[in-house]
Amino acid sequence: MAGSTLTLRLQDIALSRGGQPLVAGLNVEVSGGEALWLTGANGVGKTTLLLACAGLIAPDDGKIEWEAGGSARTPADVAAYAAHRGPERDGLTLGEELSFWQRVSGDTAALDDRLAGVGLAGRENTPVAGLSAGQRRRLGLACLMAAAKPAWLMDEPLAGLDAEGRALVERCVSEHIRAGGLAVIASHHPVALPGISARKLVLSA
Amino acid sequence: MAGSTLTLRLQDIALSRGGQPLVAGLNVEVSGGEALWLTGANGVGKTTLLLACAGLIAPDDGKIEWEAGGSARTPADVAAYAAHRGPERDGLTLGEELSFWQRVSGDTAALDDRLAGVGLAGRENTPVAGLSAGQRRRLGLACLMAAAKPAWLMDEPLAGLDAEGRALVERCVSEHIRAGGLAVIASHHPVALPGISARKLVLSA
Amino acid sequence: MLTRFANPQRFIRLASWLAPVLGISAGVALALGIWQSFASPPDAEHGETVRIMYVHVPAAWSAMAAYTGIAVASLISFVWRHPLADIGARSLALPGAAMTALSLVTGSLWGKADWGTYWQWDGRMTSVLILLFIYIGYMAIWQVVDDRKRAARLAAITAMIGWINIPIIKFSVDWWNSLHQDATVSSPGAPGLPPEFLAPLMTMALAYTLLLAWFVMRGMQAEVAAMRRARRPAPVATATIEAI
Amino acid sequence: MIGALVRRELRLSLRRGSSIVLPLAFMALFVLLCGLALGGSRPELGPGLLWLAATLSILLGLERLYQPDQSSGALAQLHLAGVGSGSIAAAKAIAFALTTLLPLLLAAPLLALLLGMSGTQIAGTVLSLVVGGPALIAYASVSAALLCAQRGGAVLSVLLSAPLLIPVLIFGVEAAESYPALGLGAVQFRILAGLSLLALALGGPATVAAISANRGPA
Amino acid sequence: MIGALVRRELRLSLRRGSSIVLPLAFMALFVLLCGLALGGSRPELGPGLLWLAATLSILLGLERLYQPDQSSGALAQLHLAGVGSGSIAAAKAIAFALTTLLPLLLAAPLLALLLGMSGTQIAGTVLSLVVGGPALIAYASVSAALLCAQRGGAVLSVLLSAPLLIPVLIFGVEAAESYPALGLGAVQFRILAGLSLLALALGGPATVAAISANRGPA
Ligand code: HEM
Ligand SMILES: Nc1ncnc2c1ncn2[C@@H]1O[C@H](COP(=O)(O)OP(=O)(O)OP(=O)(O)O)[C@@H](O)[C@H]1O
Ligand SMILES: Nc1ncnc2c1ncn2[C@@H]1O[C@H](COP(=O)(O)OP(=O)(O)OP(=O)(O)O)[C@@H](O)[C@H]1O
Ligand SMILES: [Mg+2]
Ligand SMILES: [Mg+2]
Repeated sequence: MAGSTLTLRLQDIALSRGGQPLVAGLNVEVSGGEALWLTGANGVGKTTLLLACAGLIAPDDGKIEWEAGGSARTPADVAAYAAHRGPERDGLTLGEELSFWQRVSGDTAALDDRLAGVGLAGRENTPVAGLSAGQRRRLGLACLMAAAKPAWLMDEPLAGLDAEGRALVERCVSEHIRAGGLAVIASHHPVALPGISARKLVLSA
Repeated sequence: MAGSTLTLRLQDIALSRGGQPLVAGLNVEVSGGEALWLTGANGVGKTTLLLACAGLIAPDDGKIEWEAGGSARTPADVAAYAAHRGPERDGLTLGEELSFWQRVSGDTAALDDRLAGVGLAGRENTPVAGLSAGQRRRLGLACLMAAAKPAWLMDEPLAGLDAEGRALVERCVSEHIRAGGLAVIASHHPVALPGISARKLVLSA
Repeated sequence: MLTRFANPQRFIRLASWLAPVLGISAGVALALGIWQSFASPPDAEHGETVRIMYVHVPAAWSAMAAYTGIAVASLISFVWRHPLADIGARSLALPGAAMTALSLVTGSLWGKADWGTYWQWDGRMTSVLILLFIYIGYMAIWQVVDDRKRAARLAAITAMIGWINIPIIKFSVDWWNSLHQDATVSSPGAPGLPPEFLAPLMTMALAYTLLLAWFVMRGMQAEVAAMRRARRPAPVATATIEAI
Repeated sequence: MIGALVRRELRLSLRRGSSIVLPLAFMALFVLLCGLALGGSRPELGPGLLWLAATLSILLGLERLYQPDQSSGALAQLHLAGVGSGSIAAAKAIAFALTTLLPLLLAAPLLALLLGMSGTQIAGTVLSLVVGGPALIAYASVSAALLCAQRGGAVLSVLLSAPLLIPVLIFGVEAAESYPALGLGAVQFRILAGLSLLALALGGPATVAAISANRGPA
Repeated sequence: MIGALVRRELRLSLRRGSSIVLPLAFMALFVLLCGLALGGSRPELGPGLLWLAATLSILLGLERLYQPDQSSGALAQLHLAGVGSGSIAAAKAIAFALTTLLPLLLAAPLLALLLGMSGTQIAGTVLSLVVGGPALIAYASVSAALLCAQRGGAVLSVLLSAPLLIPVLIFGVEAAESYPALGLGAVQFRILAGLSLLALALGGPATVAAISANRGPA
């Protein structure tokens, strides 16, 4: 985890999707050790904003800058993105899928530990297609942690999880932020992060 | 909506999925005018139970009976199922998709009314693939209402919806039940149904 | 925003007088060329059907030239992301494809007259047919990809790799022993044509070139106008930040 | 009801190919590739190539016939909405025929041009495809429906349908080849028609049963 | 890194076909169908048929090459994980070659049997496929990558790749046919090798650029 100098700066951002403008003139700055809770009505553009922060879609206008250790970075350097639905492919087993993403991110933790960390211990031979909705979200969380990036972009991390799973997410995010990371979390439900400095960004139509 | 004699009776149900046993010896009865809130840890078998009630998977053991107007019915006669993810196909537009399901269920309401009823007014030309997560759930709700069945089987109806959307779901379910329907709702969050008689079924491993 | 549109603004001023000039001179050259083609004598080998040449050969040339233009504009658009370059490339596509089709049709008519068959699996004919497919594919990408920026990049990549077909067309007559006429006009060491055939050919070639340029000007004008007309509707959402 | 289902199927397959032109272009391309790979004018290969194209485009479509509706849950929802498996099977078969065999028949003149086939040869091939088409579609439907709930089912359903399709292919080509000399009355045509009837009689109920067995989640 | 990517691709495509046997069986089936549709011993059609099979199986695989990873978001995640588009392109191309061309080469002896081809004819065809294969794969990669983010992109990418593949097909068949008389030194083989090098030089960077343009959501 990089030092506390990590910063995400959105300057005068205008976003659109499918030719339809969503947000304009958005300014916000988030630094390491902080969380930004993104909320707003369905279809207002939360997911789109996360995608823009991850560098996966280009804003129509304005600049999105990542900075770490005093120098500019690309999103791929610092950010990991946990999408609403993960990148898993149905043909693989849970173990194959997760260890592939571990391998790709250079994660050295043992597969079993990663699985146990999200409450999926002993399931490495379950095909991904046979995971319940909440189990899939847990796999997504495991991939996010395996990526070992200082910035977490999370889309609806609590959806579909049981109470224990929600507590798990909140604990992981808190730890991550306490270790100097930052998190931008799009969620319709508040993510309880006791003792963490957090702000709420409301997009409203 | 059929009369108040609608009943769903689960007798000594045993369920398994992918060869793995999940629930056994489950007995419960739900009648028209009542809601059953199904909850439990991720992967415990809530979705599986809903599928069994809809007649889409067979229980290993026990009987699932639907009864309406004093005679036995098949699930297809009385039940509509709103899955975690709807049956929509990405190539179609929202209007094409919804009016197909209206046509199939013999629903005579105007397409625009159905769309407006779930907060998607004016979006009939959006391709289904271009809906946000919450908008997809709203489409699912619209299909459920179009089916005009007395029993609603709902899988995580609140996930991904904004506050207004959750209120909408709760209002729709309340109205449905007040009109004599029944609902079985698998959800990690309580569904607030003021003035409705509801029970909670907790599955635990 | 302003700097991005400064250039198109200058272009619009240029186009407003250049387009009519090109259009009128294309018309004049075309009329002259057609008159010359009918005034020229029949050929010893091909007879009266030699007049097809005045349509066929310049059409083939300008089809290849238009594609090369697309490829160059695409390179500019790809490397410097210049918005005018991809508009230019895009507006060359339709006239280019039309020229390709024209050379295919006239060529196969000529083939029927001269060789007794409309179609032959000959290197040149096949490669020009392939060129037509490439044009269609290029236009289809613009049609299908909704996101404009992405469409520009994908179309540019397509145009650039498709360009390898141009030398194949050009040299196909040398590489394959085919029925098609070897280069007579268009290569330095070639025998050349007598002036009474060369004159109408060259006038027609000029006319086609002007015609292409006119089409491109008109196409670019229309595109730029459409882009300015499509004023962005006001964004729907505003953001507020609160502490929690 | 079947009308609405067919319309949906057609819409979906046109969207996949962006427009009605593209499936046609695809078929034309196949024919063009055959012409190129097998070299110039060979009218005698025409019937075989068209039947091959028909069989292949049917095999290739297998995966998309039932699997997407199975995995999205649409089959289950149709069942709950009271739409019978028979209607689904009929609608899918009609739409499948329209999107696989029809482009082929429309592209046939191009083949004629490329391979130098005569008018009667083309007519014979087209007629044999019309007579034998139902058999192809019926067998394809069964094997697609049987394995639609299986993740790796597509390849397997191809293998499953092959032994059923091969006799149709063989008699189809023979019928097409006999047409210029013997016309529609040829015994090959009668055999082909018999095969089609048999396939419908066997394949129809089997498809319906397979859909009913597979509508639940995997 | 490329190793891990290739392993994942191979796993996914084997799962689709349940085992390694099925792609092979599929190819054998194609060859068998060709043999049946075009009638008995015709050794002279062999090279054309095998090249046709190669081109077709590549065209059919186009849809599965990049589209699933694009739409599941795996391409985006690979980018964020720091995996370059070049590695992705290389890994996909290698796995694609192994799953499309290799089964074909293994099924070639069957063709020999069916069509009465001689040993040298088969050898020529196999060698020409080995020499020309990279060109097929390179062009297929570009066109698959170009339209992977488009919903109806598959059919269009087939049309896009066709003009690029056709010259390879033509020269491939010529090279295969010239082999029994002229061996590997034939000018056709040299042209084919040239086409392959050219295709790699053009197609590689173009694929990389297309992946980069398409990794975001549609
Ligand atoms: C569909 C069939 C045909 C196609 C696609 C076609 C295509 C072309 C192309 C692309 C060129 C320009 C070549 C260059 O500048 O290097 C050309 C030139 C020419 N074509 Fe055709 N052609 C076809 C049929 C014919 C036929 C049947 C004839 C006459 C018998 C013919 C006669 C010529 C002549 C005389 C030239 C000028 C050659 C030169 O000076 O370079 N073409 N054709
Ligand atoms: N792929 C797409 N193509 C076209 N439009 C899209 C696409 N994805 C989303 N949109 C549109 O963009 C808008 C914003 O979508 P986005 O997914 O960012 O919303 P969101 O705020 O995340 O909503 P939700 O709370 O439902 O997740 C929506 O109105 C949606 O219709
Ligand atoms: N298609 C399948 N094949 C095999 N096993 C499956 C399949 N779907 C689910 N399972 C397994 O069955 C169990 C129950 O799944 P189910 O979806 O019913 O859980 P759930 O209670 O709905 O969980 P969640 O709260 O995560 O939605 C899980 O352990 C899961 O791994
Ligand atoms: Mg969202
Ligand atoms: Mg569930």
